[in-house]
Amino acid sequence: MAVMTYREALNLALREEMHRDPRVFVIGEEVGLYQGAYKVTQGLLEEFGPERIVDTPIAESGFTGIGIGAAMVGLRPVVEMMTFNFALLALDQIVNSAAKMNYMSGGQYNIPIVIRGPGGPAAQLAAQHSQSMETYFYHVPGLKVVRPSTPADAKGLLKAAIRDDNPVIFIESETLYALKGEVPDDPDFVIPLGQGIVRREGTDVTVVAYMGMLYRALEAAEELAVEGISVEIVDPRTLRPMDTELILASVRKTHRAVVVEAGAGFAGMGSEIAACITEQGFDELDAPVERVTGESAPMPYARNLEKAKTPSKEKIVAAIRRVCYANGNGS
Amino acid sequence: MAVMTYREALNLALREEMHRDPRVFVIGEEVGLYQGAYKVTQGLLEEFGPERIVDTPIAESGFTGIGIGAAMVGLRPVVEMMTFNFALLALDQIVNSAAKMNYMSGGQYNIPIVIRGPGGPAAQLAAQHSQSMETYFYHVPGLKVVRPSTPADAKGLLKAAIRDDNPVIFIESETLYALKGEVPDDPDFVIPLGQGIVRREGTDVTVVAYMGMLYRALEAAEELAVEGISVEIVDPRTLRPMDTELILASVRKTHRAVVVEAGAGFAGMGSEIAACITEQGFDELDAPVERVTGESAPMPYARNLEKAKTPSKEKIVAAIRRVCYANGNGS
Amino acid sequence: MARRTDVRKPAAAALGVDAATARRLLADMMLIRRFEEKAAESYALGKIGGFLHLSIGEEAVADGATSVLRPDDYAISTYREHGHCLAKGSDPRRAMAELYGRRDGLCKGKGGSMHLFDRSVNFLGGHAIVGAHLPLAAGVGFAIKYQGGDQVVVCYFGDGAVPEGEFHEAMNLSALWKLPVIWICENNRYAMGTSIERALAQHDIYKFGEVYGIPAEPMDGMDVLAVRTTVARAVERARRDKMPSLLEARTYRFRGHSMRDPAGAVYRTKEEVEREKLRDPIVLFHARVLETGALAEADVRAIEKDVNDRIDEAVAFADASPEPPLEWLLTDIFKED
Amino acid sequence: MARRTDVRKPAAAALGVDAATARRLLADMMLIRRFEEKAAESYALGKIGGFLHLSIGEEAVADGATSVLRPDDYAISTYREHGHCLAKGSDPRRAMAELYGRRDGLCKGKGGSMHLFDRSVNFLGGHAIVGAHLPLAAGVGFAIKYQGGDQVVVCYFGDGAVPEGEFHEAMNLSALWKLPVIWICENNRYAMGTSIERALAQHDIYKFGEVYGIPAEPMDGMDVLAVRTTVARAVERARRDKMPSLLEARTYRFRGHSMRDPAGAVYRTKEEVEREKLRDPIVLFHARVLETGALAEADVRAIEKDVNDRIDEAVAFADASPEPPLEWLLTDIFKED
Ligand SMILES: Cc1ncc(C[n+]2csc(CCOP(=O)(O)OP(=O)(O)O)c2C)c(N)n1
Ligand SMILES: Cc1ncc(C[n+]2csc(CCOP(=O)(O)OP(=O)(O)O)c2C)c(N)n1
Ligand SMILES: [Mg+2]
Ligand SMILES: [Mg+2]
Repeated sequence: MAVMTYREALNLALREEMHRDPRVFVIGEEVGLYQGAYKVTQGLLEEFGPERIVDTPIAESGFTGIGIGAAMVGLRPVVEMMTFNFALLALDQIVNSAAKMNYMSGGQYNIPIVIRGPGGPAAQLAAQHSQSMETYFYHVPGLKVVRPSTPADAKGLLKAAIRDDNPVIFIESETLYALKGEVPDDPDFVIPLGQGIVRREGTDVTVVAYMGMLYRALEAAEELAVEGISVEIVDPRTLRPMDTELILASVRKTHRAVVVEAGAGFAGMGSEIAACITEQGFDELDAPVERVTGESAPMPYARNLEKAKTPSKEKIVAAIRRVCYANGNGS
Repeated sequence: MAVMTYREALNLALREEMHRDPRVFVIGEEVGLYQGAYKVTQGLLEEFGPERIVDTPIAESGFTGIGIGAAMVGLRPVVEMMTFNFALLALDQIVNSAAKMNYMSGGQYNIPIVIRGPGGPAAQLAAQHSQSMETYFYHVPGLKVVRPSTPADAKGLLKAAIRDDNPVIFIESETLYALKGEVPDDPDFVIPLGQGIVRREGTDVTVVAYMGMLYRALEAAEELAVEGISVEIVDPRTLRPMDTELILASVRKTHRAVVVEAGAGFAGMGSEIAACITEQGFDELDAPVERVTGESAPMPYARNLEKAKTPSKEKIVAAIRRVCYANGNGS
Repeated sequence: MARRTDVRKPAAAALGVDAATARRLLADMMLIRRFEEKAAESYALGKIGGFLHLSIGEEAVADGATSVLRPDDYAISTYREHGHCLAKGSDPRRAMAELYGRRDGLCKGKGGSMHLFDRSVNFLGGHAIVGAHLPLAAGVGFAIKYQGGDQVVVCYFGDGAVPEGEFHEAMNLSALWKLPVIWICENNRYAMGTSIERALAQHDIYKFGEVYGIPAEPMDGMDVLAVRTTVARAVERARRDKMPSLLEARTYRFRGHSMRDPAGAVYRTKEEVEREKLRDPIVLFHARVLETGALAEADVRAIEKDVNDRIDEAVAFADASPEPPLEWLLTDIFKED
Repeated sequence: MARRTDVRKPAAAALGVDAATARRLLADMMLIRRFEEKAAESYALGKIGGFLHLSIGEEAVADGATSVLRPDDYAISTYREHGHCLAKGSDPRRAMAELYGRRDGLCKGKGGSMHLFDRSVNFLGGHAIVGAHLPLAAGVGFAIKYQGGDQVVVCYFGDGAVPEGEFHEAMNLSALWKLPVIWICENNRYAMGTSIERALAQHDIYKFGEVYGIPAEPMDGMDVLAVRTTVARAVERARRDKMPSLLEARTYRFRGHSMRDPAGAVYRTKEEVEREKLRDPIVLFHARVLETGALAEADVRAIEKDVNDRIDEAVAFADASPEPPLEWLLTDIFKED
């Protein structure tokens, strides 16, 4: 175990996988000479050279397509989106080429590609640069979607994503890059895609949260512990495939659930998880599942408005209290 | 009232609105000389000339951006996507320009634009041409999303969309274009965006469905009527804003609900509606809300696989039976 | 036919290719033509569904280009790809079975006419989003270079793809990074009902290549030998120097855009179509091989018979192949390890 | 300074513009410069957040171009748009308040530095997705023509937008439909850390215009008068003939890409930056107006003082403006009728 930042953990994962497999390369804007817009690829150009750390012009559809084409004939590209906001420009390639190629070709051309970069709310970057982007991907059959919340997960999940034979959307967070944590040294430490984790054990209510919202939920749980409410927190880690089993197991124990999501709520991840818990765990529920989500507005620039856009600890606390004090018709 | 096809109703709506407001124009691939890939714009070039019926090269991002730019300075474009599958190429423009402009500019530049065309499953068009596309839009703050199921709705909602001062995503269906129905003649017949409608009254279970799935749900309801199960069917018509009130009112009466959706289910429209019913109507529910959705696969070409991809009447019937015979913990 | 009796040069010299090559070129064009004629019949019978885009009239491009490729070279194309796929060497039986949506199809019936893929001959698919496969082709070129190979990739696309942004991105990246891609624009002058004059400010498509500094030239897409020699030069440049080329094949589709636009008559005149049909690449090449004495009429008849037999067999094979099992709906979404 | 004493022509003739124009050109460049210097200070103080991109060194482009526009002409730009917005006539107080995220900002504090919009002066915004505002500009040109107007729209974009597909789509559509758009590429030779040589196969950006058949030329982006005359010609063509132009302004950003890349030193040498600073457009024009006698040193000092006062006032205004009320989070999502 070593203590390192989330950023360093990603860097290490890339480094290790590039050493392990010569077919792995990194391509994207500013990944080389500039050392990465967010320094995730720091030092890689020096270590692996410009053939494997490929700086591109601004042409998201073009270089994502290049990644997919290269994957068709045997390479394993890691495409960096400088931020996931720009992935909309490459969405057709991701959805119509990467996600469908194996299927359309009857299993002849699988696409082992990772598309990674930061996404989600970022400090005062406003409407076009501060969006929760996972919603454009997790609905799509043929894609896997990862959102790692800790340095260890960042490493273990990125390595799993690179070793996966299919397209993986791997969305990091600008606000977590400097976060420190213990990270296993084992170069074969991988976290299988599709396995969630219980971040905090509790008995009264299950909270599902990831990325920045996970940390807010943990704070909320601390606050509520004082009042005697015992909160269990589940971090799905992979949004697709979703570890439904883990979430349901927790709900079977607590009988109450709150889902927290940074992005706007309408038809978001929280809707899916809430619907799924209710469908498969209806008889276990003592209260309706509550969703705590970002307000349904573009991201404003002004600091105070920005703060109000994303769920606060207070809102999470309030929702937990509501489901705990509420009695559904089941009890 | 006149009887006409869904296609003719759309054509009439365009024609009437273009006569009513000289700022309205139509732009897209093959809308003019070719009379529309699906003939929705038939005759319009002749009637309004090439200044107002604008054929474009294949450049979705370009001509959608042109629509948005024109809307910034006073025009009211109707952009045709030949099919909505191609809208992914314009998604950045739709999400980052159209949906956010009014907000980013602090209310200075609203974007009165309609982006319309067919979407959803179509006969043997396979993975890239037969997708339920609404999922990419209804999550986005700043967009309205319409899916009209009948000729009358096609007309009334398209007219409302064109008169709306904001971006409206209007997704038709290749499989409904030839459908006939009564359509009001009144040139001011508009159906306000955000109003759903009860398509069939019933007392035992609420089914929410739209477009092709509405008709399958109606068949399912007929079949179940014989067994004495009385099905109420709600067509939301506008997915965003969603007429939550209407759905909840129905559920308060029936205490059971099934949501049907042609697209893949994970984090789809059905998830939102199910989560919303459960959240706001938990104490009314006698069974968990069931989702009947398309299988989570790209659309296959082979006829038999294609048929199995989209919810069948049988699956809808089975789901209704399940929620009707099920007893949740509420009763 | 005055010209045929007039000209009496030694065959090989006049034609520029030997008899075996001439035979193969003619046979391959005929095979594509026959395949598509039969596909049109099957479509009318309801055996094939969805969209069906025929390349009838454009066979010389696929045939001429592929004739100078190695088996380990790659090709990638649009939804109008039957010809490119067959020319690359795919089994017509499995291609037809794919159009029929059957389990023995190239893609197990999941792809259909617009999405033929054949790994065994390095055919990287039919792609149906206009312009989207151009970046993919650049990626294949990138991979060839990365892997230290000397293959090339041929990318076919229509004039309709040129106004799309991805055309520009792919040209720039392939030129900037010197990728061994041979861009072949099949300029049939229409994208559905939109003529090139209504789509592009520059009608000489090859000129778009010049601005990126890559070799660019037009070629007569109705002359299989002209295509062959032009593409051969480009292949040489790509193989040796990793230099991409933009070639503009001037061609014409005799049929409508798809079977749903059967006449293709709203946006072009009958006269134009008839005039273009005089340039039928098969008729022209047929005349040339006889004219030059490279092949005799009996040779051609033998080829024709063989082609007809193979396609009849392909149709019979497709018809006999069962539907894919229902479980296949949910396989191949991911490659499982 | 040898040159200054050597040259003794009558002022107007030598400069090509009258004293009032010279004064305005100089004042506007100084205003932009001062505004951004102050913004940088405020950023360091934490008064401004997010990304802040300065155009210091590039003022001559915004200033020279806008100086030949009418108030009813439009301008649209990127995230590096302070200069374009101020040149178009926005109130520096409200622009600064926007950077501060305050309620009196141009966009009520919702847009920020990257999204300045000002309807009152027909400034159509700061857009932060590289390349995305080019189609918007074409749309504005389309609307002008549709409405029968004779305005023009100036669209500023960086060299970094040229490899994006939307550049090509916008060029083609504007050329094909003859839209009154003046495309001004601010070629400062870097997109973040990527030099133009590493981004484009063609380094003379104006040449991309030629292939679409539109007037295209490079201009010295550090010379406000060169920009002015070149843009004036393009405006004339656009106003009269609806003919678009692609102008390549050769310029340089003296600072880093944004405040988060303060030195901008990883990807370019100190020497290069120092050399480029010798071309400072304000210093050069300042020298020219004195040299030609168009203005006296006292005039310049007066301008400078006025500019400093206005910007101090802008900062004070911004600082005094309250935060937007929380309810505004949910207003302006839609325009309600
Ligand atoms: C991005 C996109 N937009 C529109 C379409 C619909 N469409 C299919 S083929 C076609 C015309 C393409 O013409 P061209 O590239 O010249 O090829 P051709 O059909 O002539 O072989 C169009 C508009 C599509 N498939 N993809
Ligand atoms: C589509 C997209 N990709 C990437 C970015 C990140 N980004 C912001 S500015 C920039 C560089 C743009 O350079 P250029 O166009 O030359 O303008 P300059 O900054 O030099 O004024 C990049 C890569 C973005 N905003 N949008
Ligand atoms: Mg064509
Ligand atoms: Mg630049």
